[in-house]
Amino acid sequence: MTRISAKYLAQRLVVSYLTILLIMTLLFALVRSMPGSFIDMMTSPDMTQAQVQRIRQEWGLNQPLWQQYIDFMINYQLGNFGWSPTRIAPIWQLIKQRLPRTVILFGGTYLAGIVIGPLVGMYLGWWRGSKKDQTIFTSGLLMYSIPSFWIAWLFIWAFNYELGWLPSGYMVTQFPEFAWTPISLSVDILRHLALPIISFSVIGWVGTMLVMRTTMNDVVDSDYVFLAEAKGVSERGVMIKHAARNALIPVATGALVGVVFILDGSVVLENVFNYPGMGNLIVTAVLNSDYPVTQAVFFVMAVLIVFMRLLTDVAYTYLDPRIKFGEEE
Amino acid sequence: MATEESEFTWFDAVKDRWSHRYERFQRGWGRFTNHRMGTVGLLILVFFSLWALFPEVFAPHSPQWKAYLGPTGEGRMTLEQVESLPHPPAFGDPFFAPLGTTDGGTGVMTLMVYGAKTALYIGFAAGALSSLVGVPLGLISGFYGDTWIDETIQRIADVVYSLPFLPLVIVLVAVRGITTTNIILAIVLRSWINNCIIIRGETLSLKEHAYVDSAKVAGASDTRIVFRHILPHVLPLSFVYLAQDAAFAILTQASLAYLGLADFTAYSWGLMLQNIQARGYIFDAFWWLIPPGLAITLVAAAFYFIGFSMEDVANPQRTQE
Amino acid sequence: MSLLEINDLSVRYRIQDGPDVRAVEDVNFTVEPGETFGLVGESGCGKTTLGKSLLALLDDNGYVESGEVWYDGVLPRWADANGEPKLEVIESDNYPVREDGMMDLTELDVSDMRQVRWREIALIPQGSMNALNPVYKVGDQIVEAIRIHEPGTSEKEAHNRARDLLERVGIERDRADDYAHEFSGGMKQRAVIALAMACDPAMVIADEPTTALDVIIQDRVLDAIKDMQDEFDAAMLIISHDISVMSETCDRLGVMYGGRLMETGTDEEIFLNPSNPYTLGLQNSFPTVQEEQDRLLSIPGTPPDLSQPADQCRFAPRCPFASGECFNDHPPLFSVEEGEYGRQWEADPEESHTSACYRVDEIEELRNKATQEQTWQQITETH
Amino acid sequence: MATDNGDPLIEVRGVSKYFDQTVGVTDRILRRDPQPVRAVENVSLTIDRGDIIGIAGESGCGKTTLGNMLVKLYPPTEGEIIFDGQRLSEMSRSDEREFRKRVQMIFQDPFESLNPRMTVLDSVAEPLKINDMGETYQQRRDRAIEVLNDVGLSPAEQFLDQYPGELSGGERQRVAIARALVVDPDFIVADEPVSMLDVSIRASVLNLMRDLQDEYDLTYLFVSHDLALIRYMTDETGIMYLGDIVEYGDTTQIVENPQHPYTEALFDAVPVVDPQHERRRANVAGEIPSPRNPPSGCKFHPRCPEVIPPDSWTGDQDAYRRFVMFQSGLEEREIGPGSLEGLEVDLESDEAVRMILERELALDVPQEHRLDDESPEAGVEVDRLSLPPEATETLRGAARDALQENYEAALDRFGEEYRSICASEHPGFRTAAGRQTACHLYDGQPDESLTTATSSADD
Repeated sequence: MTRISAKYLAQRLVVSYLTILLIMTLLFALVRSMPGSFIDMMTSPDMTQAQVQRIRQEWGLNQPLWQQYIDFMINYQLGNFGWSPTRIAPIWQLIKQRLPRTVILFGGTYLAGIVIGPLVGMYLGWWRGSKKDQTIFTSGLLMYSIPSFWIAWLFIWAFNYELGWLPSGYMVTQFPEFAWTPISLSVDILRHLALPIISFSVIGWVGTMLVMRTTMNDVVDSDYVFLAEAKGVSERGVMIKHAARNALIPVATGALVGVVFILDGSVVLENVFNYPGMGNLIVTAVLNSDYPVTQAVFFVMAVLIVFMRLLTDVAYTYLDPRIKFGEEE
Repeated sequence: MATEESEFTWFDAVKDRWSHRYERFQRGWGRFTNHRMGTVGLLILVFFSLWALFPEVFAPHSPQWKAYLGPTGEGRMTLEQVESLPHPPAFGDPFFAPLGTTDGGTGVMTLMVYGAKTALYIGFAAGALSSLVGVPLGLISGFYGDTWIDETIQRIADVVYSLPFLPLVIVLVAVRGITTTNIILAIVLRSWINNCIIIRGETLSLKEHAYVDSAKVAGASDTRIVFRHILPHVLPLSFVYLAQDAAFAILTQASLAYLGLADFTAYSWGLMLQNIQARGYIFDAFWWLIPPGLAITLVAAAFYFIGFSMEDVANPQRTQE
Repeated sequence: MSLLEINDLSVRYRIQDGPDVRAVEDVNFTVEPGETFGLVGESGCGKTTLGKSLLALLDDNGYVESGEVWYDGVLPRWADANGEPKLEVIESDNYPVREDGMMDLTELDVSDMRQVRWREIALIPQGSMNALNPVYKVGDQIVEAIRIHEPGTSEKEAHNRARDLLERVGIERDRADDYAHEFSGGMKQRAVIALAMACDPAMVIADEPTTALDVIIQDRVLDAIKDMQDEFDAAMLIISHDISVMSETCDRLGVMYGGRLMETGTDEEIFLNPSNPYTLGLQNSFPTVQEEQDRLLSIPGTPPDLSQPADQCRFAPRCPFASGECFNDHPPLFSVEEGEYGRQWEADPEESHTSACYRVDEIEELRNKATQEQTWQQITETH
Repeated sequence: MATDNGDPLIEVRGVSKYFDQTVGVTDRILRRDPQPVRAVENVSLTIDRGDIIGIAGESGCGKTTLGNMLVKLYPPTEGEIIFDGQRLSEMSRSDEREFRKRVQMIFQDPFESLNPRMTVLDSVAEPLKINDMGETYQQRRDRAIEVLNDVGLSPAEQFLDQYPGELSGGERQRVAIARALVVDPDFIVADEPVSMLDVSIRASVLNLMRDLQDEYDLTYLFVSHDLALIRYMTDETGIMYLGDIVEYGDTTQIVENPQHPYTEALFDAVPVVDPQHERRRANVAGEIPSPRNPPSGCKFHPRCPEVIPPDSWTGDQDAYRRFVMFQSGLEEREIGPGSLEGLEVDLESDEAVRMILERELALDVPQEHRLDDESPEAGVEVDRLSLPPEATETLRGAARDALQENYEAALDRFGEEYRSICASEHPGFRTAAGRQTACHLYDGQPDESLTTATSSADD
């Protein structure tokens, strides 16, 4: 596999960092553009003028705007996001606690998406235009159109309410009868994760399937697939080793769009299942107008996505040798 | 004599100019309809559009109708009448409610019919708006490639693709007020860049064609080249993405409604689901839970169906042979 | 005994709304071991379809409608120790094998055909510019071919053989570790030729091997093909529209038009005394660097629509010499030597110079008429 | 022949064109210095009215770029193009409109040169609409019918409403020619007009172009890689290699006795229909180098069979040719341990040096131009070549360095004393056998009028 040249990695890092700075500026402008709401939300009418002044001072709202901007940019990059008025806790603490949970849930659905999707997409692309291709593709689109929270309710109704196999919420059993051992804890968490991951995977897999199916359609007509067949390679060998391997390249870059789509899904699902993750945090924060928390969670999610994008770029070099990074021929 | 004869040529000229465009449309329509999926999608859309345009005709009652209290909805219900709500589908004995009622006594069928307008409105508006913004920008940045316009669009795309979409929409809607237009604007903020990038790619490849060079050699201005030679090829493709953005917008509106950010002033299926959840009847009133979810799925699927079968009609290579 | 014998082969394509397209119709020719046979024809004459049908590589809507393709060689499982077909295989008729040990390729199912592909007959495809898989090293793709058909060879040994093959076509040994996008057009073509020789096949089908190349690189690739042929003593079926390339590389040729064979014969016979109106027309319209030509003569009209071919000689609508009989049905291949057109080609296909034309006996006269411009001009009036 | 009324229709003076010099933002951040592709370099020629001028060369030699510049698709990076006494770069809007009517182009791919969504009538009438010639739709329609009949698509009415998808390749190319003729131009650039067509239809389109020349009083620039077509169609031809014109003159003379080694090789390589004719193959080694950094001096010198050895070279020319090829192989980093990949040999040993020299000094040329026992895989014995002793030492040392992959050391050994004039100095145009060629083999004084780019054009 080609190794990536340091030069290209440096370029990608620079661009990613630039993107994060731009997002922070956008965030800063967005929050500040709200007329007065930033303060009204945090000060109740019965507060004394001194208390209001203290809060303004603490959030540095009296300083000139550019000064606030510089402080904001520096603080955020150091990770101190300030203090949450509604949760009465340092925001960094909240995020440190909830980020891993969201990553587990999000990771599970993402994996399901990039395994099932391309697999089905490969077969549909290979059977091109046949009856099987039409029916599975149409039903795939139908599943893609189901609202995630609605299907989640139906699953809860079936598996929890009627059959009672799987828990319908939270991350661990609230009042366990059994002692907590590492195995029983992980088993319990897995059981709690099962329903959210299944209910979202029903929708998530279609995204990558669509990309894979279109690229497979083009690759199947290529000359190197024809030569592979002429070489006497078995049909499975041609489909997987020659066709799918090439069709995977755009799927890898397409997966990035999938990342954002699945992150949104987890925001909804965390609410349906009362799963104590970042999604849950941001929704409650917005509804209670707790802007510092919203701002912080939004920033951390953006960094997560930019990081995933970097991973995709690196994966790209291993998938497609034509990308000669850095060195000009 | 001359005028009569010249009139004939004028009519003949117009017929001659438009006849082949009509016949070409027929051929395109033929290709579109032989995709069963496309036709099914179209039928669903037509069905729900009728609901959206003439709700009074299709809804069994007016929205004010209440169970037991008749069309105006005044008066009070007896205790056990209130107990019986949300009432399962009834065909005449206490009242006529094909899909049963909500816990407040309103007919579910009526709410469904009046909810269609919001879904379609959001779908078409978001799709059209993101195309209106995305296509011209894509054309320009594609045609005048590798100049500063192109670089900026590339950077904007980097940023927009790295924004967590739903949190962004939630913040925007919460900040600027929960109205349908705000929801559409928030959705379009994200989806226009999709159109722009795709149209840009298509324009970059189309402008290499020899017939564009030939127009340049004949002295055609840039605008003429873009609108006469490139746009006709790119337009069908933008319809494909218009349909997909519409579906995405409807699903996003439903998620927002679920999260409590639905526009309470308008009837919408998302709002119905939000109500059922708020009042805790999810597992008790299936006739109230299933229809709205199903309707959202069908409309979104209809847009996707049309979008993907349009793709076959739209892209020139495939229809060449 | 010839290496390949094709009898009345017909291939058709199913199309949605309309009758099947008759791409190839009743084609007969043979290829001797170590011989280079050329299929010449313009686009749409069925030559590529015929090449693909030999290895059952037709597109999904293509099928062999009738005819046989006899190949001198048998599947390993039907042959005894030293490669001769087992006795009971020849006797019983549920094996597509003839007494002289030739096997009918059209009867083989896909898994059997897979053992013939590349081991017996290799193919240099039409688009060989991008026939190398972009994500695998060129060397690995040659190794893949070797190890499919010779599971015994070790990875290392196969790699070495791949490097030898590349070197023999003039490509540096270490280029085996490069990817296809790092090769120039000419080098990609030569790499595919090396790949074709990987399993030492008895025959190689080369479809338009040099069309997309510049003239100097084309010259080098033709030289490389000649070298490889002498070294591996492989028969070759070259398919091309460029009669100048074909006249230099082929021993015997078949001229195709509208899915049918119009003329077959040796290189001298076809180019020095062409005996079919279509071949005459083709040579008239072919510009040459050798000498000054004041006026190239083109064949008026357009190639036939192969979905409902009229019951007449395929070339009749464009032929200046077409008369009564030509409009009844397509003429069979008549032997040119015998002079009178009675004797139809059967027995010994190798030497005989054949042409599908009812007026083959007046060919002398037709030949000089064909050189004047007005012969081709007044066709538009007469039909 | 040319209706010569004094000054030529088109004059091209020292024109060059470099591509992708633009530096993107990210490039500037990473300070990637752009290596422009030098598509056309210092080309000069004149085209008289009524002539058909040919430009021949392999793909990537810049012939299409030159054609595009003559129709002002894009401006040259350096040099000047003068159309009928007027400089293309200094045209007012009205001059430009006038110019557009007098110059047209025919493209290579009949399937791409017509807009698939426009009918034949719309495509042919498009130049009229653009230059608003012909007021009403009816007049434009009649003009289109007239031109379509001229190009042999008669009855024209039947074709008007058809889409390109419904026409054959030949018919489409005729529509493209009609579109070029509709504004009654004076000059047409035909870029490979028939190379995508079937042989039997090709001749009719070529004949059509010749007949139209008299009827419409046209001047053609005929660009092609097919030398047989060049011979059939053109009066004078320029042979291009990697952006330079290496030979220019009367077509028949160039074909019958080419002066420049590249032209000679080009015509040797063309296959011939006559079976009895034993054709001599092209004696050129290697492949076309990348136009980003072409070889120094004469760009053909690394591949040229007749590269001129310096006086200090005591061996024969064939040995010198291999010497130069070995040196350029080192520059391209193609020679190294890789050449012995998979052969069990210790890279430090003399055995390895001998093997690498045998392989890399062998000529990758057709059989007939190699020494009798020389073959691509075995190579050639070093002592069979008449190399001067010091040169053999340099080669051995360089091969040893190359095996250790320190290419700088290897290249330093090739000091100045064995540097050929071909490598050090770019040959300007000079007259040889009655026409211009750019090759040091001929010592005629360089032709003043054509080479200097900035000759004072008395406009």
